[in-house]
Amino acid sequence: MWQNILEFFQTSGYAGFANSQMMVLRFIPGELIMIVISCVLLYMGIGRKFEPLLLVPIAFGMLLSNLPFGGVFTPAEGGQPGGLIYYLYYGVKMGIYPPLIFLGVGAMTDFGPLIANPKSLLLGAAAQIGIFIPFVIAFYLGKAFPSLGFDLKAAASIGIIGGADGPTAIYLTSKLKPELLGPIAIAAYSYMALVPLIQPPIMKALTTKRERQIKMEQLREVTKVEKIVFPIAVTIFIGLILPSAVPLLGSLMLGNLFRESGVTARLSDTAQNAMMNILTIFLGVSVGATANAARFLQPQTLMIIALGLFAFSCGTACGVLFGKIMCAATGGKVNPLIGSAGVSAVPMAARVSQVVGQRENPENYLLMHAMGPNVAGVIGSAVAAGVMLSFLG
Amino acid sequence: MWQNILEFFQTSGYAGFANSQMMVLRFIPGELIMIVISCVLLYMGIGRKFEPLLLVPIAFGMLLSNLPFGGVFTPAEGGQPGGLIYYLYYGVKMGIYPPLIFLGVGAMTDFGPLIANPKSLLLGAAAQIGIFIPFVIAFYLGKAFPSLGFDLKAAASIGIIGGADGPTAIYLTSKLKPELLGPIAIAAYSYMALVPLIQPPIMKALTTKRERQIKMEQLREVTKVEKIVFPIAVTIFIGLILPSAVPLLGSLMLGNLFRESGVTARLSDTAQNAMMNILTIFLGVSVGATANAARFLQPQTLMIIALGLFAFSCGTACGVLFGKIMCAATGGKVNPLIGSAGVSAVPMAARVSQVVGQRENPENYLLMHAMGPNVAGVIGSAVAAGVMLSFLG
Amino acid sequence: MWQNILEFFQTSGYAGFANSQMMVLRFIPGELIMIVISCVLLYMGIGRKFEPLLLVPIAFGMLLSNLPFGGVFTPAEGGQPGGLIYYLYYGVKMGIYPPLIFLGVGAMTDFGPLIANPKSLLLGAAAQIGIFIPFVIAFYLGKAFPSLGFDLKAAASIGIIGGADGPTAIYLTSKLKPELLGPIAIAAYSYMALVPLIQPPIMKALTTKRERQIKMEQLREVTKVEKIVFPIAVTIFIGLILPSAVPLLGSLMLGNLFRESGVTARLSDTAQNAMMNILTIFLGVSVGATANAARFLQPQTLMIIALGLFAFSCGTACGVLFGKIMCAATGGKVNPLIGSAGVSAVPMAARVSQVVGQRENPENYLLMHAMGPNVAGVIGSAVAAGVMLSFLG
Amino acid sequence: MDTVVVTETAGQMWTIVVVGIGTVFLCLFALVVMVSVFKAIFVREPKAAPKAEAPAAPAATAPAAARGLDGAVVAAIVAAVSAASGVPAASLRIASIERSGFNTPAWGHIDRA
Amino acid sequence: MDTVVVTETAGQMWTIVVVGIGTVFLCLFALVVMVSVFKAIFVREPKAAPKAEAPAAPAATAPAAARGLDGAVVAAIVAAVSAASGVPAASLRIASIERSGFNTPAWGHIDRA
Amino acid sequence: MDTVVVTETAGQMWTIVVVGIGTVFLCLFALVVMVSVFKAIFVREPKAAPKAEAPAAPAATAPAAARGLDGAVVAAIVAAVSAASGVPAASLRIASIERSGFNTPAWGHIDRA
Ligand code: NA
Ligand code: NA
Ligand code: NA
Repeated sequence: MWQNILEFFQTSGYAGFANSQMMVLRFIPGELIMIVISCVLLYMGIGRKFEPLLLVPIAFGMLLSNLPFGGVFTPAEGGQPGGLIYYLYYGVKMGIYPPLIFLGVGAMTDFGPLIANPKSLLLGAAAQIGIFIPFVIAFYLGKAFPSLGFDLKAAASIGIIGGADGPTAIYLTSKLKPELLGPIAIAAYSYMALVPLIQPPIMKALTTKRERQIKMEQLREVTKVEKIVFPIAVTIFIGLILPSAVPLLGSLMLGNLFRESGVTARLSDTAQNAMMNILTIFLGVSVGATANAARFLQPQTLMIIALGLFAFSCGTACGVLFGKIMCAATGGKVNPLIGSAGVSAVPMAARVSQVVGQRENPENYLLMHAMGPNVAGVIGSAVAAGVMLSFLG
Repeated sequence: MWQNILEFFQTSGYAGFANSQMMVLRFIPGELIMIVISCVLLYMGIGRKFEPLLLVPIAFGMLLSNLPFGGVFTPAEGGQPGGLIYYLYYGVKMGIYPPLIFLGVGAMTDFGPLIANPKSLLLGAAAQIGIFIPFVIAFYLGKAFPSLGFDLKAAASIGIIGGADGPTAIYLTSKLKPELLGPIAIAAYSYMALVPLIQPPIMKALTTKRERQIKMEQLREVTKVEKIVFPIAVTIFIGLILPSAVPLLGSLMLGNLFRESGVTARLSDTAQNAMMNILTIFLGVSVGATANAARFLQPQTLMIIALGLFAFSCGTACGVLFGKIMCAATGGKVNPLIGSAGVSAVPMAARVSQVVGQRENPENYLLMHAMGPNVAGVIGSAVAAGVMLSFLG
Repeated sequence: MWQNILEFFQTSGYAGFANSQMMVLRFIPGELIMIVISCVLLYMGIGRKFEPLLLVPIAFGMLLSNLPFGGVFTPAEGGQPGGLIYYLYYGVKMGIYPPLIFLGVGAMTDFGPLIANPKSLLLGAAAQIGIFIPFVIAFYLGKAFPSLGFDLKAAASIGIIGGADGPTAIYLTSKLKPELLGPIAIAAYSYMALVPLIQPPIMKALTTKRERQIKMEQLREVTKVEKIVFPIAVTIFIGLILPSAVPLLGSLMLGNLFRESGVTARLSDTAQNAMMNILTIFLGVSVGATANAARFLQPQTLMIIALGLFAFSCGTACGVLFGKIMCAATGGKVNPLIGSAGVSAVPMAARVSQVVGQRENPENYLLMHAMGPNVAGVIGSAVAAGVMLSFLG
Repeated sequence: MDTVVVTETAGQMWTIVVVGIGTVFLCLFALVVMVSVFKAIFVREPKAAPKAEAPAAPAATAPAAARGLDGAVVAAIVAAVSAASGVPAASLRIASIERSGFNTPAWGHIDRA
Repeated sequence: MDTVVVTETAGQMWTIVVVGIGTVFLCLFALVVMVSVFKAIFVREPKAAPKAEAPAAPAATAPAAARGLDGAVVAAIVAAVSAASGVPAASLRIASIERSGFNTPAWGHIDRA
Repeated sequence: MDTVVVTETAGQMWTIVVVGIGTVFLCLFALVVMVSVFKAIFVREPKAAPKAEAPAAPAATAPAAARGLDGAVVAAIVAAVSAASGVPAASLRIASIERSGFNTPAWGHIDRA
C-alpha cells in the first residue's frame, strides 16, 4: 500500500518538474517557465486587453499543456483515447478552423468603403510587402545560423506575421511549419494588439505634416447589388488567378455573401456568433497547447518575436510609402496615412490612421477612407499566403 | 527562376481551364460552365429568393469546388490533409447532417393541426405516391437508355425529390447514390421554391369550382399533453413498423419533443438556431461541392431536373385526387385543395392551398387545415425513404 | 415478389421483438421493457421535471437504440457508415463532451461565495467521502457476488455517483467502465433531481434544532481581481498536485475565466449557451443509447441504483457531520446545514440548505453561505475523479 | 453492390412500389388511429373510457383520472406501447410514482448573478 | 519534403518574393478594375455602357436595363465570369429566367406559433 | 486490463480510498490557503504584506502597489506560481510591461454597420 501511495506521488506535477527534460539554467524546469509565460499572456489579454478573445484561450491552452502529466494534449495510442486538446487540434492540423473563422470574419466585414474607393486596394497590396521583407531576412538568418532551423517554410510562416491577420497566419503555419504555431500565433495577435503603439512613429517619420493634413473626398454610396456581386466576383477572379487562395478567400467571401445577400441573415448571424465563438475557443486552446517548453524555449522563438515586430513595421512603412506615391499621382487627393491601414489588423489599423490624422487636423475624418485599405489588406495577405502555399505547401 | 515562375502560372485556374478533362463542344471547359451555373443558382437564391438558406450555400459550394486546382474538395492522401469541404462532406457521407437538421425542423414544427384532424394524415400519405411514379419511370428510362445509369438506387433517389423534403432527399441519396447528390438537392430545393408556380394549375385542373369553395369546420383545440405524447408515440409506432425510418423520424420527433415538453426550451432553441444554421452551411456547401463538371454536365442531370418536376406534379395530383375521395367519403366536409399540401414543402404548400382556396371564396381560410397534410407529408416521405433504404441501402 | 415482401416484414421491429436475444420471463422481449423504461424516464423528465435537460435526451436515446433494427447505434463496418448515434458517441468515448460541458458550467458558475468564505471548501471536501464509502461497498459486493462484475473500475464508477456531478460521473465512467454509462448517468441525474427529497431527513437527523437555527455572518465582498485570479490559480495549484484532474478542472476554470475576465463575454456566452446545448443533446442521446436491453436489464443495474442513492446519502451525511465539526471549532459560527450542499448538485443542494434552515428560523438566509460548499463540491468531485483515474485509468 | 445493377428486374422495382405505398399508408393510417385514441383519452371527460384500439387504456386511465394530467401521460404512453407492441398491458404496468412536491430545476439554472 | 531544406537556394526564395509581390499586386489590381466596372454598371445611369475591361458587359446590360436591378445582377455576374475567363460572353448567355411572382420563403419560416 | 480483475486486492482498494480522501482534502485545503492569501493581497490595504505561504509575494506586491490593480494581478499570479511550485520567486521575476495607453479591441469588434 505505501508503495502504491509513493508511486501515486511520482505522478504529481512536482515530480514532473523534477524530471523535466528541459531544465533551463540546469535547475528551472521548462514547464514552469511556460506556466509563467502563459500567466503573463493572460495578464496581457485580460489586464491589458490585447486581443483577449484569442490571447486568453491561447494562453490557457499553453498553461494546460504545460502542466506536467496533465495529458490534455497526449495523442491517442494503442486503443487509449487521446487528450481533449489532441482532438481539438485536428481542426488546426486539417486546416478546418481558420477558413471557418474567416467565414465569420467575412460575415462581419463591410467591403463598402473598398468598393466606393477601389484604388485603396493597391494600398492593401503594398502593405503586404511587409510579408516578404522578413521572409528574405529569415531565410538568410537561417542560412547564417543553421541551428535556428529557418528553412523556406519557416521563413514564410514568419513573414506572414506581417500580414497582421491571425487566421491566415495560423492557416499557413499549420500547413508549412506546425511546430512554430505557438510563437507565430502569439506574435501575430500580440502585435495586432500593439498596432496603436507600433504604427504612429513610423507613420510620422515617413510623412510630412502637410501630407498628414490632407482631407479626402467623401466616399460615394455603394449599392446593395454591388455589395452582393463583390464577394462572388472576387472569389471567381482571384480563385482563377491563384487557386491556392481559394480556401481562405472563398470562405471569407461566402461569409460576406451571407451578410450582404439580405436573405441569409440566419446563417450570417450564426457564422459570426455561435460558430465563430466555438471555433475561436477550439483554435485558441489548441494553438496555445502546441507551445511546449522544449519547442518554445528556444532562441528561434525570440527571433520570431523580433522578426514579427519588424514585419509589422515593414508593412506599415510600405503602406505609407505607397500612399505617398498615390498622393503624388493623384495630385494630393490621397492622405498617405491611410496606407498604414493596409496591413489589415481590422479595424485597429484604420482607427490609428484616423487618430494620427485627426491629431494634425482636428477636422480630418480618415476612418472610412482607411477602412478600404484595411479590408483590402485581409484579401492581400490571403493572396500572399496562397502564393507561399503553392510554392511550399 | 523563370522556369519556376512559369511553373507557377501552370497552376493557375486558367491553365486548369485549358487542361480541363471536360471540354463541352470541344472548347468550353466544363468547370467554366459549372461556375456560370453556380452564379445562376446564386441569382435564383438571392435575386429570386428561392430557398436561399440552402441554395446560396449549395451554389457557393459548387462554385468553390469547380475553381480549377482550388483544392477545397481534395481528399486527404498520404499524410497530406484534404480540403476543407472534404472534411465537411463527412457529415453528409456518414448521414449525420440530415437527421440533425431534422432535429431542428422538428423543433420548429407544430403538429397541432395534424393532431386536431388526424384524417389529414391520409392526405400526407397519398401525396407520397408522387415519389413512386417517377421511381417507376426512372427505372424504365434506365432500362431503355443504359447510358443514363439509372439503376434502382438512382431511381429511388430521383423519386424522393417528389417527397419535397430536402433533408430526406439528401439523406436517402447520400446512402444510395451519392454521385447524384448535387442535381437531386438542387432539384429538390428549387422545386420546393417553385411550389407556388407548379401546384395551382394542377389543383385547378383536378377540382371543380364547387369543391374549391368548400369551407371546413374549425379545428378543435389540442392539449399540451397530446402534443407531448405525439412525438414519443410516433417514434415508437413507426419505429416498430419500419425501423429504417428511425434515424430521420426519431430525430424529427426528438426535436419536436424538445419544443413541446415545456422544460427543454434551451435545447429546442439551440436545435433550431445555432445548431441548425451551422449544419445548414456545412450541408449546403458540401452537397454543392459534389457537383463537379464531369458528373453534373451529363444528360442525366437534365433528366433528373425533368423527373423532379414531374415528381412534384404527381405528388400534388395524388394529394388532390385523394382529397376528392375524402371529400366524397365525408359528404363534402373536406376541401380537396388541402390535399396538395401533402407533398410537404412546409409551409409553402399549405399557403398555396390557402391562396387558391381564398381566390374562389374570399372567406375561405384553409391554412390551418392544410398544415395537417403538410406536416404529415414530412412524416410520409421519411417513411417512404425508409422503405427505399431497407430494400436498397 | 411475395417472397421479397415477406422478407421485408422480417425486418420490422415486431420481428425484432420475436427474435430478441433477451427474453425476460421467457416471453417479454427485453427491448420492449427498455422502451417502457425510457417512457418512464421521459415522464420523470417532462412530467416531474427531473433534470429534464439531460433526462429527456438520455431517455430518448435509450428509446431510439432499443427500437429493434433501428440501427441508430450500429457501428460502421466494411465501408458501410454507422448509425447517427454511433458517431455522436465518439465524443463520449474520447472524453470530449464532458470537459467541454464543464467549460459551459464554469462559465455559469460564480465562485464568489467560495472566495468570500474559503473554509467552505473543506465542507466541499468532506462531502466527497460520499464517493468512497459506496466505492468500498461496491468492491466488497463484487468480491462476494462475482457475477455482478463489480471490479475496482466499476466500483469507482458507482462511487462517483456520490459526487452529484453529471459530467464528472460520465467522464470517469466513460474512461473506466463504459458499459455502465447508462445506469450511472441515469442514477446520477435522477438523484440530483431528488436531492430535495433525499437530503432533508438526513440533515435533520444529524443536527440539533439549535444548530439548524444558527445565523451566519454576512459574506465579504469579493473583488473582480480575485475572481479573475481564482480560476487561473486553481488550475495551476490543483493541476500540479493532481495532473489527472486537469481535463475536467482546467475546462471548468477556463469557462469561469471567460466569465470573469470581463473581456471575453462573447466566448462565455457561447460556451454556456449554443455550445453547451449542442453538446448536452449529443451527450444525453449517446449516453442513453448505450443502455441496451442485454446490458441494462441485469441485477447490477438495480444495485447501481441502490448504491447511488446510498452514495448521495453518505455525501450528505459527511458534509453535515463535517459542518458540525466546523461549528464546534468556530464556536458556533457555522451552521452545519450548509455542509450538505457540499455534494454539489448545483444549485439544488444549496437551496435545500436554505429551505431547511429557514424552516427552523424564518429569518435565516443560508443560500449564499451554502453556495460556497456547493461549488467547492464540483471541484472536490473532479479531484476525486482524478485520483480514481490516475490509479485505474 | 454494383453488380446488383445487372440483375435488377422490374419485379424488384414493383415490389418496392407496392411495399412502399403500402407501408406509407399503413404507417400513416396507424397514426390516424393513434391520434384518434389521443382524443378519446385526453380531450373527452375521463368518464368516457377509450375504445378497443388500445386494449391497455382502460386499465391505465383509471388511476390516471385520480392522479390528473400527469398520470394521463403515463397512461397514454403505456397504452401506446401496448397497442403498438401487441403485448398485453398487464405485463407493462408501471410501479406507481409518487408526486415529489419538489421540482428540480436543471443545471442550466445555476445562479448567474 | 524535409530533404528540400538541404537544397534550398536563394534563387527559390527570390522567385517566391517576386512572384508573391507580383501576384498580390496583380490580384488586387484586377479587383480595382473589377470594382471600377461595378461602378460603371450599377451606379451610373444605364445609358452609359461599361468599358472594354468586360467585353461581355454591353450585351448583358441591355436586357439588364429592361429588367431592372435583378437583371443587373445577372449581367454583372456574366460580365465578371467573361472578363475573368477570357471566354466570349456569347458562349455564356443565360437563358432568360422569368419572374415568378411568388417568393418562396425558406424552411426557417415554418410557422412557430 | 481485464486480467487486473483477477488480482485486485482489498489493499489496492484501500489505497485508493486513503489517497483519494487525502488528496481531496489536501487539494481543497491548499485552495483554502490560496484564497486566504487572495484576501491578504487584494482586499486589505496594500501596506499589509501577505504571509509566508507565498514567499514571492512581498517582492511582487511592492511594484503592484505602485501600479495599482493590474499590477496586483501579475503579483498574485507570480505568488501563486511560486507558492505552488516551490521555486523561489527571484527566478520568476517578470520583466516590467509598460502600460500602452491604447487598448486594442478584439476582431469581434469589426464595424458591423
Ligand atoms: Na493583411
Ligand atoms: Na413529403
Ligand atoms: Na461533487
